[in-house]
Amino acid sequence: MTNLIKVLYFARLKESLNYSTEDMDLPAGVKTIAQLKDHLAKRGEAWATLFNGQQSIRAAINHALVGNDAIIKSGDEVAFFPPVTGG
Amino acid sequence: MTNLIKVLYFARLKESLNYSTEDMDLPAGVKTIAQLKDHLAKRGEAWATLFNGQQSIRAAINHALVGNDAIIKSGDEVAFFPPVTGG
Amino acid sequence: MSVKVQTTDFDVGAEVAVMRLSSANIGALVSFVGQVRDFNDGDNVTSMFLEHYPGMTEKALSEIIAQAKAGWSIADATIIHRVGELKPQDQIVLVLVASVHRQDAFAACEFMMDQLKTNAPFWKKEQTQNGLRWVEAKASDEAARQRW
Amino acid sequence: MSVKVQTTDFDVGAEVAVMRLSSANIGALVSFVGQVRDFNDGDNVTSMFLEHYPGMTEKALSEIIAQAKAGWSIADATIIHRVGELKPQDQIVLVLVASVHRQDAFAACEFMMDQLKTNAPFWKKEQTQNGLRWVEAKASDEAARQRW
Repeated sequence: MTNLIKVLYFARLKESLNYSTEDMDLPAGVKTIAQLKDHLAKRGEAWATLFNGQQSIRAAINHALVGNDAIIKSGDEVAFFPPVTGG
Repeated sequence: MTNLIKVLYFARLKESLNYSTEDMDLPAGVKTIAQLKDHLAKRGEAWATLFNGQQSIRAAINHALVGNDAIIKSGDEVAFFPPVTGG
Repeated sequence: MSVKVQTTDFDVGAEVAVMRLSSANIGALVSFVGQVRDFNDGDNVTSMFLEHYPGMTEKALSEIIAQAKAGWSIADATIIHRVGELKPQDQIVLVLVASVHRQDAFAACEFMMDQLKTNAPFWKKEQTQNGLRWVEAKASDEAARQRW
Repeated sequence: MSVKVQTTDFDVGAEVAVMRLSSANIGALVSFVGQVRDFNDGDNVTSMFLEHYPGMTEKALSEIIAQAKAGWSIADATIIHRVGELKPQDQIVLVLVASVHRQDAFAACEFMMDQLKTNAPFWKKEQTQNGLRWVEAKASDEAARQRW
């Protein structure tokens, strides 16, 4: 059984990772935003810098801001970005 | 010695009195706004209705809002009007 | 800083553009536009006449701007108030404030409107289906002025 | 109620006119216009790029309007936010609120700006004399949001 999700990166995350969007098969044991951050942090140094214990990285699921405990479901669009600066 | 002043009336005062402006030689004993109101109240019924103990009539001297105790000097422009309703 | 009392209409967009482009340090512009309503105190209003006290009006509006400058950090402010005959949905007043930061612009603009309601010599006479009547000053406007 | 995210400029006067003339019961319109400043955190800014999250942005702005409607008595509200490349003195955002009474219009407009600063997915990258840099979120904006 696959758990396909889409992951988006914005602003300085996108620049640091040189990555704006990817389709991902959610690994076994990754159920929450916190767990997905831990998973991404293992991809390499740039990823570790951004996702290791980085409380300041915000997350959204399906266009709604969520916290680290939010559950990711198959088909979700997950986004990571820095604190926003609109207006 | 004369004490010439100009007196202006606005809005419903102007309508009730059928009077918008007059030059007046300030009578002896009339030094303040309160005393001028008492003096005007003696001119007839329409005047008495407006100026007898009418706290709601506002006054200005030389374009500045003033209270009943304000002193009137020769050459002053005195104005009487209802509470304002701008904006 | 500018004060205008006029019978003619005004253009909010043009006023905002002039003030905005006067300085690259302005980050925030807050405007208030008042419109004549077709309904007041339970009656339909078909037209309104705005009387004022020429000379004192301009002085009172300038004083309101001076108070706003004393109370908040603002870069510029404009008041335009129309007088004479107005119809429902005519614009009646514009208060426009520019500042480096938005909080000052919002507070100063609202302060100026509250002052304008109670401290500037304007009087409104309405034509309603029940005839002509002078608009009475509102206690709520006096209360709004006193909170500053 | 309307939300627009666009690269093109907007016309405050036209937006005010459309909203104002939509109802004769509207007495008060409050607008906020944000302008790109030429100076930020001690550096000259020569241009700025505004990135956003298409789809989420529109949803977040609509949610801000819904919260304003729930909190105050407002007749209408519009948010226009520009994205892409902007220069100093370009208009960046318009928040426009119409209400029967002015207090609701002022409060709702300021509330919406505070929400917009902290709850909508925009990010700014500035070109300064010292190079490109991402603008950091401000603690003062978070504090402004939390007072409501």
